[in-house]
Amino acid sequence: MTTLITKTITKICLPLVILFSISLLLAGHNNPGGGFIGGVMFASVIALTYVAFGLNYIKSFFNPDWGNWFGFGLLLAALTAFSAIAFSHNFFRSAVEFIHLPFFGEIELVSAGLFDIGVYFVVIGGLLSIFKNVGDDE
Amino acid sequence: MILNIFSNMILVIGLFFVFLAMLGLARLPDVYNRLHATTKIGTLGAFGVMLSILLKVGFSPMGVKAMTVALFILVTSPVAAHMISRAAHRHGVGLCKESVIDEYGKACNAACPEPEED
Amino acid sequence: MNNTLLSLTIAILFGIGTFLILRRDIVRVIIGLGVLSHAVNLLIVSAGVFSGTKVPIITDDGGHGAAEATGSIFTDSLSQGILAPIIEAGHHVDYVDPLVQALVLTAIVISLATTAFILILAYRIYEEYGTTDIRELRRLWG
Amino acid sequence: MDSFTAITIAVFLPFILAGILPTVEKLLKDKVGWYASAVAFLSLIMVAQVAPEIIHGETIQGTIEWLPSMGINLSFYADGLSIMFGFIVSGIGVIIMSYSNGYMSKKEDLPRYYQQLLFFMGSMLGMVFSANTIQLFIFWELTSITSFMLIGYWRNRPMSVYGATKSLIITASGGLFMLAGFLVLHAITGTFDIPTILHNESIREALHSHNLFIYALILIFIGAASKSAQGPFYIWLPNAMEAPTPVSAFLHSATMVKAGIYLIARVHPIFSGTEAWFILVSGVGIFTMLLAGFLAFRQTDIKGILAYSTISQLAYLMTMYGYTTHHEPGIGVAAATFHLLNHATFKACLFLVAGIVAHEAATRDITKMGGLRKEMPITFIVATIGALSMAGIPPLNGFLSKEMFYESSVEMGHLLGGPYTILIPALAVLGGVFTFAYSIKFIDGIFLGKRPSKGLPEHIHDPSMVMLAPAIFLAGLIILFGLVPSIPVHNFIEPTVSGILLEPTTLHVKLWHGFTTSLMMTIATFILGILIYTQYDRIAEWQNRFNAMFPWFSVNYYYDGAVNNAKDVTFKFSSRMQPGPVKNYVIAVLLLTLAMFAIPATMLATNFIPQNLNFDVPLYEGLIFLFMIIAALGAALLPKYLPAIISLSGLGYLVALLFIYLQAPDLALTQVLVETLSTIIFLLALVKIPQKFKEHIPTTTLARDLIISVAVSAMIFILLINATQGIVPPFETLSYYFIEKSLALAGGHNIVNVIIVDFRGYDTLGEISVLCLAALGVYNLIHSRGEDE
Amino acid sequence: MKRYIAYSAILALVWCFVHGTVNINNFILGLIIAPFVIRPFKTLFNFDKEFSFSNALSKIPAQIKYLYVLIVEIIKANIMVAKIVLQPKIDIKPGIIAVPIDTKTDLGITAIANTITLTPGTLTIDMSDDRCLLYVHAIDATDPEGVAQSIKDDLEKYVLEAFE
Amino acid sequence: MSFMLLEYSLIFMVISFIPCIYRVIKGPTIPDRVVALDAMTTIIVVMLGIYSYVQGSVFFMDVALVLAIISFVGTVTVAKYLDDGVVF
Amino acid sequence: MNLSTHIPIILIATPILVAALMILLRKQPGIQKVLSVAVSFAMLILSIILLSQVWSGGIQAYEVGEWGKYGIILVADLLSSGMVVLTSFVSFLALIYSLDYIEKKSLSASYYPLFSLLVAGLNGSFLTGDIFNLFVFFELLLLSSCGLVIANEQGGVTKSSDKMEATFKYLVLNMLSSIVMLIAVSSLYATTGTLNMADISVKLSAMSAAGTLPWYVFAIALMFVVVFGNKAAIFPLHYWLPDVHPTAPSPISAMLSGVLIKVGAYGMLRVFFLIFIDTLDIFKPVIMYLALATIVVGAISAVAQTDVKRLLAYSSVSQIGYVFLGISFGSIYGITAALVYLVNHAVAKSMLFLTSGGIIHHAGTRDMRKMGGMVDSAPLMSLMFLVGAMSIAGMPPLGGFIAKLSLFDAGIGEQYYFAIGIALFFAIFTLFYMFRAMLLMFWGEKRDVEKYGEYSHHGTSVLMAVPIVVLALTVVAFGIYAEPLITLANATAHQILDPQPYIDAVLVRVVR
Ligand code: NA
Ligand code: NA
Repeated sequence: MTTLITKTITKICLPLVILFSISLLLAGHNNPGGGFIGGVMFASVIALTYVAFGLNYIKSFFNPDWGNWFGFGLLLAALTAFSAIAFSHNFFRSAVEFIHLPFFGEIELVSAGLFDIGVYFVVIGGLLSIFKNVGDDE
Repeated sequence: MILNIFSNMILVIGLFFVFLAMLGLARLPDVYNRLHATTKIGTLGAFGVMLSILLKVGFSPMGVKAMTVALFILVTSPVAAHMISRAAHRHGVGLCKESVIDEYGKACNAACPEPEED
Repeated sequence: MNNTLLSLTIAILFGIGTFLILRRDIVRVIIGLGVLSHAVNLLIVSAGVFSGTKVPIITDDGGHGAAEATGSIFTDSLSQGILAPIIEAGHHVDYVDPLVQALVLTAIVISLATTAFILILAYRIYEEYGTTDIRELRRLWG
Repeated sequence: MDSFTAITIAVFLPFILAGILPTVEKLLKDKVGWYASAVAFLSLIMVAQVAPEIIHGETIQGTIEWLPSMGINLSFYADGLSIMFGFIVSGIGVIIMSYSNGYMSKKEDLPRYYQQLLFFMGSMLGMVFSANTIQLFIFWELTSITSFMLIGYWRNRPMSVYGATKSLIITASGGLFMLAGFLVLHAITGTFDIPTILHNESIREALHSHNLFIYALILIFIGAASKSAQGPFYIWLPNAMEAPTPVSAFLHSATMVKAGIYLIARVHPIFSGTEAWFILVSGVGIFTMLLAGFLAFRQTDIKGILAYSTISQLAYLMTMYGYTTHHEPGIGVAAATFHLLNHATFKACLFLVAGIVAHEAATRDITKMGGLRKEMPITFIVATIGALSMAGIPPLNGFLSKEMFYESSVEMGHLLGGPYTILIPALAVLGGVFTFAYSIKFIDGIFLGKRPSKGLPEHIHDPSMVMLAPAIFLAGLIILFGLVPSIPVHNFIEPTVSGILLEPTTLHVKLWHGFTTSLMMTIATFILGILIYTQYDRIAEWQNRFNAMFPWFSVNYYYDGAVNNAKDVTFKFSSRMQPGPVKNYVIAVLLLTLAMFAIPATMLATNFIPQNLNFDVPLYEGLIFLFMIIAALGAALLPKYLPAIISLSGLGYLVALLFIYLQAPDLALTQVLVETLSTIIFLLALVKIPQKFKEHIPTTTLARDLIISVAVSAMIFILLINATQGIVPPFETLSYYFIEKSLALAGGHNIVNVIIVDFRGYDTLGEISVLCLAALGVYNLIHSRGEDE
Repeated sequence: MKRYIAYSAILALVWCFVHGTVNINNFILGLIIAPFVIRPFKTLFNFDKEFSFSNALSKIPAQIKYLYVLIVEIIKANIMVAKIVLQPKIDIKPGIIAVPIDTKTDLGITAIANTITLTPGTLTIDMSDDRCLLYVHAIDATDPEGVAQSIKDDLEKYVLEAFE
Repeated sequence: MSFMLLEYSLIFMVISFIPCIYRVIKGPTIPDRVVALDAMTTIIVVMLGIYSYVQGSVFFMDVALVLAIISFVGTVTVAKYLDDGVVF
Repeated sequence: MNLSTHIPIILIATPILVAALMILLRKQPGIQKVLSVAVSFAMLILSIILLSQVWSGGIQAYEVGEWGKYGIILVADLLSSGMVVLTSFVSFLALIYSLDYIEKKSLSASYYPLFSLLVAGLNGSFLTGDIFNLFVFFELLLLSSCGLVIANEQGGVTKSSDKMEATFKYLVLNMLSSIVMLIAVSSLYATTGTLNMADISVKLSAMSAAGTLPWYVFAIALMFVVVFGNKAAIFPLHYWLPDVHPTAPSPISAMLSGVLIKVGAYGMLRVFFLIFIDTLDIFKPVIMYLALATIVVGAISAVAQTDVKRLLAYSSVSQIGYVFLGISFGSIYGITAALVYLVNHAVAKSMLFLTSGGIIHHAGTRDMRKMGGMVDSAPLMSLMFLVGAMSIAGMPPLGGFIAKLSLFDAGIGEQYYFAIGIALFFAIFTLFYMFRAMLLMFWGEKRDVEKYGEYSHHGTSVLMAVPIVVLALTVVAFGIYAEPLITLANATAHQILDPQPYIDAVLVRVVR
């Protein structure tokens, strides 16, 4: 078991790192980062809570089916790639759109971003499902 | 200009402290003492370098991130040190021969195994 | 970066990795595969075909859909049977080769996946065989 | 119906009607045998329909397109040779299937039995009418397979299985050699078509002068010899007697074993007229004739005697077909062809008798029989006719063809001159003597002498007409052919011989043609034969003793040895090849890789090392390289897992540092993350794995591993310093395009990221699939326990 | 609910920090994202306890003071260890001593433990199960009571003010 | 200035690596190695900071933050493993 | 939206999509079953359409993401689309077979996605025109097959320790070959600046024409022998196969032996005859010796086996040697023969492995010595095994015969007498071990019931029998009417030996 001290700091880190991981995900197209890196950040901070609090304790209130996460991610990624066919383009043809939001100003929306989100979920789901499966193993 | 000199000074001090921390790592007799070096001096060194960058670039993204890094290290490195030293002690890593007291070892009362070379 | 010495380092890492995968202990073998995968990642990066000095991230944003970032580039015109060698274009490129980086990224992720699998496999093998000595893993013989 | 259609029908009808046989069986129940006989009879009619044309000296040919792109088609060719075989096959087919109605118990799996007999008959017909070598091979192997099935008809009896396997391995492998021979022939002549080769003088001449001629001949002869149980290949035939007796009669005496003879006759025009042909065909023939005739003495099983007699009789045929010189291509062809027909009649007859006897006496052991002539008089008479014909007693047909055999032997000896003038006729007579002896033994042992006091059933009698009639019919043929030889000679032998010699031939066969040399030889045969027969049992015993003393002096010894030891020997081989520990396999892969590198390096490279090597290095770069090597060495050499893993982790961080120098922040990010995750997964695995195992490396192993490692290092170094010299000549690279278009077309500043999610996003799709796979795989790993033992 | 808002605000600020740009857009974006991040883990964040803004805000001056003390102590600590490291021959008398603490809350204990580690000559190794004792490794453990006392006097009171 | 800064800082930091590598290899105990590895990441974080500044690009600062976070995760995990013999 | 142009990518991306859906639907076995079979069937149809399109309309290139040669291009020529048809066919049948064969829990939890991704990996490897992408899909193949090998069978007789051991060997050797592949691919990139195979081909030809082709390109080329040889399990890279194929669940063994090892042969054909044309003079003899060694080692080892699946596995080793022998001739006829051989072996061997699954269910063991006389209790399996065994042994009139015939004919025509001599001699071994196996299991006396128990009565369900019968009919059809297959193989061989149309199809296009 870990100590109160570790647990407290883990609690502090948890939302911080999750936010950071989201930021890495969103920044990926223009800065270092992206789905994979963001996803690994997310997975590792969840792994940290597993380490600090014990898997069973975390599972008692936070127990998503990580299988669904990577299933969803893969589905999202594949569908994003497929969607181009619906627009009479080749598979994986990307699209770049600039939209103007009232408050945030001009925002760049790229189809590849959606794909990256898929990657993000696959990485999180895949890694955590491995951790959970092995960690659960007696 | 003054700010620049000041920040360079902090930078050099920071780097020097990092160096000292590593020197401590090499020279101090046991893992607990080495942790004093890396945790305290290392943290300050890193903090110093990041601070100097913040001073140089202001609250630009780089500065903000440098500060974030510094704060993060400040918060986490003592915990890391605590975890390692605790694990070391429970793992059976004994104190160096100069040590004068071990109240923790007594409290653990569980017979700690002989320190082993890995 | 000094290419010769980098190559030498990569080669030595390969040698060490090779030595490790020839060990009898499964965990050593896996560590060896880890060393080899580090080495191969470095190898791919060092296979970049031109050497700029800048991070391949475009910073001077001239607005979206902006003009070419690097100046004009020759293109092989195969339809006319021409293989145009790059003469000047290389000079325009300040970046390091981004493609090899992308390849390494893919390679790293794949090797993570494989390493994860093989490690858990080792864990199960120990459970089944009670050892990590590959010489004991010879129930399938002949 | 035109002749080609008739032949096609004759061939395929048995297959098609056999296909529906199980359905018919539902209707006819145990009368299904008559259905099979009817099918055989239909084929016989079809063959008979074509016969007149052939007898008039014509040939028939036709083609159905099948594999045009390989130059192989379904084509049939009928000349005298094929028609004669067609008659033998379908005619004896009718007889055997009718006989089987009485022979086979109603409890047997009749549909399977008749189906396979019909398949066999169709294959045999297909073979004899094949106009191209590949088609011939196909039907040839089909006969091997059906023979295998029929020998192993009683699938649960070990001896049946043994016999079936033996026959299949020998005949089917022989067939493969024959196929190779045909392919060589194809390579020489450019065609698979038999008539084309037969009727094209220039092709044959080119063939004779080709340096592959001898190989084609040998390969094809191996096929023929294996099928006709010649030379060392004879061993399968005695064991084939495990088949139901009608099958033995049909396949293993009258028809299938003659396929080899057919083949020799078929290729006779192509290969004969050469010394090789004589040495190979006649040489093996004479050897087999003597060996099998001699070995027949030892047999106590009546079917065994017949099996050895079949081998020796087939050897007669081989010997005769082999008689050739440059000027006289076919000295023994007429004799052989006639004897072939005669053998089919008397041997089938004898097999049917053997079947009857075994059926009635409930044993096949000749030592337990005797004196049955009173209880089964008709059988006795039929058997005597068959045996005497085989022994060559006038006025039966066997006598005629044996005379011709002696005649041609004399001629061949004369043509060769020297010692052969005497040697060849003498050996022929010796063969005749053995034949005489075992023929007499067959009658004597079963029907003459005293009935043994015990071992035989009390009531033994002639069987029903169903079984007897076919035998009587064949005995009738034996007498008819003997007395009126012109019937078979004119209808079958002359067209066949013409077909083989490629010129119209007229033969004059008479029962009495004066005191010729051959008659003298026949008389000598009888006298010697009787002499030998008096010593029959002693010779048999001597053989047994010899055999027990020198078991290795038989082909079976080697066959059995090979088959029985195959598993052990090959297991020794395969366990040496596949010894278990993965390390050896890894070495194999590494060595192959090194070899693959070394081959071009030694063959082509002028200088391994480029000129512009640069060893100047900034201090920090050099130190980082050094640290990496030290960390890797730590991972390699630290004895415990955790320190090694920490060291590996350190190496990972250093690699990340290097990536930073190489201007690759994404890579550095990914590297540090992956490094830590790997460490965590390592720890997860180590939760179960204690650090018990300690490897002691022997010096030789260490040296070998070090050499391999250093070689790998050298390979990588040489490859890298050469390959990283830059593009030669500098082509455009993909990267320029990515740099140029990243922002403009894909809307991203981070070119690396744009590559992985857009330009080469498809790779990434594969990559995340791999991640999913790892997760799924780990799930399976963890949940794969439980069903152990 | 209050806790939600408070935490969201803090996290929105964190979001700006990790994003690298502190501006109102990012802050609002952070405010939008934050609840989703906290929601699944609310068990970890004492959501059952009452939360009062005024209480939290009132501690800020104490926290700033604590930070100041901390920085000063860290610098002192560094200089001390630096001296030791740079000695030609290292001559120390270290040891592990038990230090009683009065702090009760999780955050407080964590803060005091971390502070001890960062300050001169001491390093928190563990905490007793009854949360009353911290086991501290001291580089100079010749006077255990003195060390315990100095921790109590120089550090713990600030921590108590700032986090209790 | 900045190139000199870079050069000297980097050399200085790389030299600081030597004790870390020494401890990672030499130990003598596992906690020693973990401490050394942790210290190594600290150095890299520092280098990244300097590098980022000198290059004028924020990219490497992201790497620094990630490294700081992930090394904490790693250290805690190894410590827990050492302590309890389990990871989660 | 003209879907017909998208078939290549649909054949790859649909299985990935389906895998994702299957992961999400793993609590609904009913939907999974229906959906997976339906999709697999649709893929079969699509693949046939693709082949016919390529047959009539020439080589199709598909730009993923419309980036021209700078992105990744999928190329469907006769070779790749033919292989895709083969994959779809075998995988469709293997999937149907799996429904009753694989343990229920394993089936719904992970089997479908793993299987779908295996198919995606296969189709992706065959269709890609990008050498690095090939690496990615090879990894997909590797991990999906690893996951499937350890899937649980219904009432399985394979110990999980054996599976672990086999998977470990498989994984280590394949990771090693992945590393070799990465070395080769990146060196190639460093030399030519491109990853597109057609592009590489053009550039290497240009270098060759200019006389600047460096020697190490030959070394890189031969490294691919290791890479693909490992996938194809040629000597001395075959070591993993006899462990992995038998321990896998039977439908997976069928996929592995039927299709997966063919990826190696495909890769050799693709890489050497498209990219490294200049190295063929070295490549051909190297491959010939390796192929002969493979034939010999596989055949001899097969004779030693008592485990039916292990015997089939060694037979696969030996048979793949024959395929490579054909490739090593490097001529139209040789490659035609190799392709015919490949297809026939794929069909017959998948069929045999599926049959062995039925046998194992029936006998409750894989040890042939513990079987015997099963012809009465399992007549269908007996007949099917006979058909498959005869085909592998090259007995007419089955497909295997046509394959051996064309191979031997090509070899003798090209005057490789020594090679054909060895091949012929070991064909007899094939005959021997196949029939010995048949006799051990089906003929002879019934096994000792006291010792090994009665045979189970539920040998083969309909869902298991149908795929076997379909494959058996295919085996027969390939023997009795081989003309279409030979014509296709011949046209494919022509296309392989003339890379220009491939290059044109890939490179002559407008780029964004
Ligand atoms: Na740290
Ligand atoms: Na074989």
